[in-house]
Amino acid sequence: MTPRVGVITFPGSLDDKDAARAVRIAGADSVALWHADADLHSVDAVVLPGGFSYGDYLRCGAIAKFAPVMEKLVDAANGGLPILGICNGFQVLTESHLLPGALTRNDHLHFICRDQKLRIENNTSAWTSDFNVGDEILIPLKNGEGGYVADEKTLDELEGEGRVIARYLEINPNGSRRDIAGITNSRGNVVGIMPHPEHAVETLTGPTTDGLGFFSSLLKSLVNDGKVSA
Amino acid sequence: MAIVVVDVALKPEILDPQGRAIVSALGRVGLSGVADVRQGKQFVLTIDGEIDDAKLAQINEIASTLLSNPVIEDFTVQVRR
Amino acid sequence: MAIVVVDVALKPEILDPQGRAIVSALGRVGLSGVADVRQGKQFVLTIDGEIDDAKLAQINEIASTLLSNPVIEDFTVQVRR
Amino acid sequence: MSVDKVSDAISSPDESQPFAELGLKKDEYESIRGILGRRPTSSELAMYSVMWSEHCSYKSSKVHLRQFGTKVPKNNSMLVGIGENAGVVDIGQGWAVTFKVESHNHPSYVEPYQGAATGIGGIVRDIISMGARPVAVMDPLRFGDPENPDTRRVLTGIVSGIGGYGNCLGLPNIGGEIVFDPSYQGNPLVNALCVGTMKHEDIHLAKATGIGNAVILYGARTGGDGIGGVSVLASETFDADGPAKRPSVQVGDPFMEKLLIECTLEVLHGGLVEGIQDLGGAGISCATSELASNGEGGMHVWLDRVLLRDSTLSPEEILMSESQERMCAVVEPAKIDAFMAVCKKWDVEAVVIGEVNNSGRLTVESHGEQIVDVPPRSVAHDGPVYERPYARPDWMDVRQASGPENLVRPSSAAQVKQTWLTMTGTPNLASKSWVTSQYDRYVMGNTILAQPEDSGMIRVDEKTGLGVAVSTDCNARFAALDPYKGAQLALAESYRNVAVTGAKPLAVTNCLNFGSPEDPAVMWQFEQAVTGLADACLEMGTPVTGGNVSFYNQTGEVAIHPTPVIGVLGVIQNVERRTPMAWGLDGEFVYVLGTTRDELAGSEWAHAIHNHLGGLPPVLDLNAEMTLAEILVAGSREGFFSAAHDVSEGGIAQTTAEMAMRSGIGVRLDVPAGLDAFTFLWSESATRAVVVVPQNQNDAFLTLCQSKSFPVTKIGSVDSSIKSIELTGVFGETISLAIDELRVISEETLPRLFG
Ligand SMILES: Nc1ncnc2c1ncn2[C@@H]1O[C@H](COP(=O)(O)OP(=O)(O)O)[C@@H](O)[C@H]1O
Ligand SMILES: [Mg+2]
Repeated sequence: MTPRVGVITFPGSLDDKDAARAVRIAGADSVALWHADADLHSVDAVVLPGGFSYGDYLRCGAIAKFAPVMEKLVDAANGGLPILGICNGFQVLTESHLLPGALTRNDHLHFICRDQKLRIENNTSAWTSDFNVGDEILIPLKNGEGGYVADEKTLDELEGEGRVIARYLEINPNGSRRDIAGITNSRGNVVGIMPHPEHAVETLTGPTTDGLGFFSSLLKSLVNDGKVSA
Repeated sequence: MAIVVVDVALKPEILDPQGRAIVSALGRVGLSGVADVRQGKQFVLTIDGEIDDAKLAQINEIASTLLSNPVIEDFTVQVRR
Repeated sequence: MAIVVVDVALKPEILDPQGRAIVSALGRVGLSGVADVRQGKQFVLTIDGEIDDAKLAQINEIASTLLSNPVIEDFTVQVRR
Repeated sequence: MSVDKVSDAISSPDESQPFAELGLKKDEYESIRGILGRRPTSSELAMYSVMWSEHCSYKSSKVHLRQFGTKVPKNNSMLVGIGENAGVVDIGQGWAVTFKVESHNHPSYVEPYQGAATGIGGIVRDIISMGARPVAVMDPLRFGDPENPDTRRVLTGIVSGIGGYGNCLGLPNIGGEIVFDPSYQGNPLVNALCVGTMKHEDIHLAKATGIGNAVILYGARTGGDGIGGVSVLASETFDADGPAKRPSVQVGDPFMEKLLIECTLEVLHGGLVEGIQDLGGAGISCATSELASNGEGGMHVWLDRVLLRDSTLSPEEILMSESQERMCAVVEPAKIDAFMAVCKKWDVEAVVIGEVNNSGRLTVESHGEQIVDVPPRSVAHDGPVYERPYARPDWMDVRQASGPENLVRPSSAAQVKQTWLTMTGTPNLASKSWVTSQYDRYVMGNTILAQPEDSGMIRVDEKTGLGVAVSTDCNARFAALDPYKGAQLALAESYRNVAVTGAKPLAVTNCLNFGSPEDPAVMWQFEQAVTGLADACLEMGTPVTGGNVSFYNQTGEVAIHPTPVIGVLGVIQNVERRTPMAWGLDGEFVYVLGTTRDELAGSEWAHAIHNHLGGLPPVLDLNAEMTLAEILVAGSREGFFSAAHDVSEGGIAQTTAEMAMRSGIGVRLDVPAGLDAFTFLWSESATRAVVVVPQNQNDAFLTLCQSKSFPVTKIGSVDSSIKSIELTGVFGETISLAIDELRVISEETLPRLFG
């Protein structure tokens, strides 16, 4: 059976169609999930897409965490469901305390859209298993509040447990502590990443197809976990 | 050393989309009875030395030109001791 | 009707790039002696009815979950009369 | 508060009214009295004053704009023409595209962030109101002297406003322009373009049809912002007036606009809407009068039902308010519930404010009192029309006579190299990535090309690869030297930029930014530019589908350079065939298509090196331009090109430098016989492009050029073993420019000025 990957749309989500497209290109079915519908419709994984949920007024991701679907999502995350938060989705995950730390205003104060080089640091999470540690990939980054911060203890913990999944290379585009571009929870099912893998899945529209690795990783982990058959 | 606090608020007649978003969010999380929310900015300035009238005038000038946009915002300056 | 003001500030150990940018801009426009600027947010809530302890507790709850992010921010709540 | 009722207007016919303060002339006021057969109520006066303002009524430009309707080329792709919110063009396979450019110049000077942000918001609503999904935005911008401190305030505010609004809305920014010239110092230009796509059957018009149908106002609440903004802000100049006299600005809410897009498309696709109109300038006055006069001819409005942000607003203010992010829909009574349900789903407030009838009147009541009773057409369409005097100013003779012939040109290889390095870093030629990296170009996942490519390109249909390319251009210095030719050169450049990417140019939009129409010299520039554009569009077969006029762009008595910004839209059958600007492989041949003449008047070299503006702009042969485009489009389709790039500001030097910087691969070039190095490098002759041809396509490419008798000159070949531009034949010597050095110079200018 083809895996079914849910993509949540909040009011103000922008990259939901793109995330769904990436899911399809990777070979899964995409299932649209609606913020106000407290039901995950038995999907095998969930993507929280980029954008400006609720306008990102107040703080990025702060209002989205109160959406009805989020309560279900938090339970599912604790139950091991693979969840990928991209950009605004990452912000929602930290606001919901599914991932530690917070994302703050870029140190240079500007929104920045650029093709960003990353180094993959972890290939054991549900969303990075198809990479090798040390792989260098190039995918778009676009955010105004992408500076990853956490206290030193948390940062040390993330490093110590190998939970930094990707780091910025060449340029730290937003002042993230320790060049962190993405992290995972200790179980490895919940991943947050600031750059946009879903914008690097076709040569025509992205700088590379390096982003596909995140989605193919998911498919691989679902097979490995016996969630779906190969 | 002195601390000066400059509060900047949107003029009452100007739309505050952030405040509006918060009002609806409050409704969703179950705090009723909030009629309105306005979101402003607060600048906390740490100033070397004492604050005299000349310095205060200068800070007022800065508040009205750099820290706020008089076309859409009002501000207040307070010295915190 | 009551007015409740919630001030939200970045924790002291968190870098405030906006505040830093303001310090350098102040230098450019000739206000010297500003050692530091921190930019925070101010929420002005208009509440129906009177503020009692229960309501205040509720507002504190909101301030710590919705209006601020305890990972990076501190807040204060004041009732303005 | 007592309102001025229709009955009051009848009973107190002689009451004096503040028409002049509202921007109406005495004779305009008299003609309102004539239309109504009595004095207007204060609400009626408010409506007429905003709707008869220059911005809304086009009273000074109408007589000239008519040419766009009379000189219409044979082109059966136009589905909806001028007069609607935006024109609609058929691009085949059942798809249609709508696009339009609009100005938000004056508000952006007063409050750069919000002015620019609401400029994007306004044009996007025009596109949604046609039934299309907005798919991209572009932002042609003009600023004053880059070294002037106020330019920093204006530019940084405008750029963050465009980014802040557009990024939050989820529309990729695929291009635009950033031009610096002192003539824009006190009057920057913020033009915003939006492109939308739809299936033919989804086209909607602003018409209130169906007697008994409901008029629904939805979106943001109505507040006190921008009252009088349209007539005052957009029609007056800023001179001595201090901040106190500045009218209140509008604040944009991009999140609400995003909800409005989704909500509107859902009600349109659900078949719930008979007619639709965005609220822009003149707010409810404009929407109700236009809907009524385009439909059954009558409408009744209950003004007290309008949801307010500020309960103290008077009826006049409600009618005039320019609160953003609002739309108006005409809905059959049986469908109101379904319409409201969609609004609720998207958290969008909506309320029935009126009803369509066939009374021939637009009537408005507030709390049971009749406050407006007017023929809607008289408000929306039959405003005053001025035949403003215009005359070619005498100073044009002096300007055109003082050409660039005597300017000192580089006369040694070393000077040529130095000039090249200097030119690469001028604010007009330098890399704009400091600005464009603040805009999201990836969102929606259909961006095929974006800045710094010649045009933005969007994939319309993922299955077939059908796409559109859009470019906006205007060299205002050319227009200052000759407004007729300048407008045509702007069209030609935009047309070429579309063709260079492989798309076939199809239709035109424009934003005509000029000084005061009350100045006969400005009015002459305007008349010339419109005539030039209309003539050229007729000849090139690309109809004008819509646009916008912005007058009073001046500081004191000094007008900006006439700036007719021209947007061209083209179609490409398969975006996989697009031609990028970066060359790829070793040994590919580099050609210049077109003829290089000694044409430096109005050039960036004359401007940047000598601060000179005089002479006559480059000659333009529209037929040659069309032939060039045919070659570029055919070459893209046949696979003749690995890269192509238009030659314009900064000449071939700039074109080849940009191609090299984009690809990072070196090139060996040779100054062709019959040209001196300077002219070859910096002339701005029109109708040229640099193309890069793989060796195995060389013969076929040359045969194509020959069959069209189009001049083509080989200037060199790509050399992947070097990381530089090597140019031989420069006063007998070879010069070498390292790509990395060029890139540093190009990239550092804007951050140095504004970072
Ligand atoms: N320079 C122009 N060229 C062609 N059409 C124009 C021009 N200026 C305005 N128009 C057309 O006139 C009509 C009215 O314009 P406008 O009032 O700006 O529309 P809207 O209110 O929808 O923004 C539109 O159809 C517009 O495209
Ligand atoms: Mg319109």
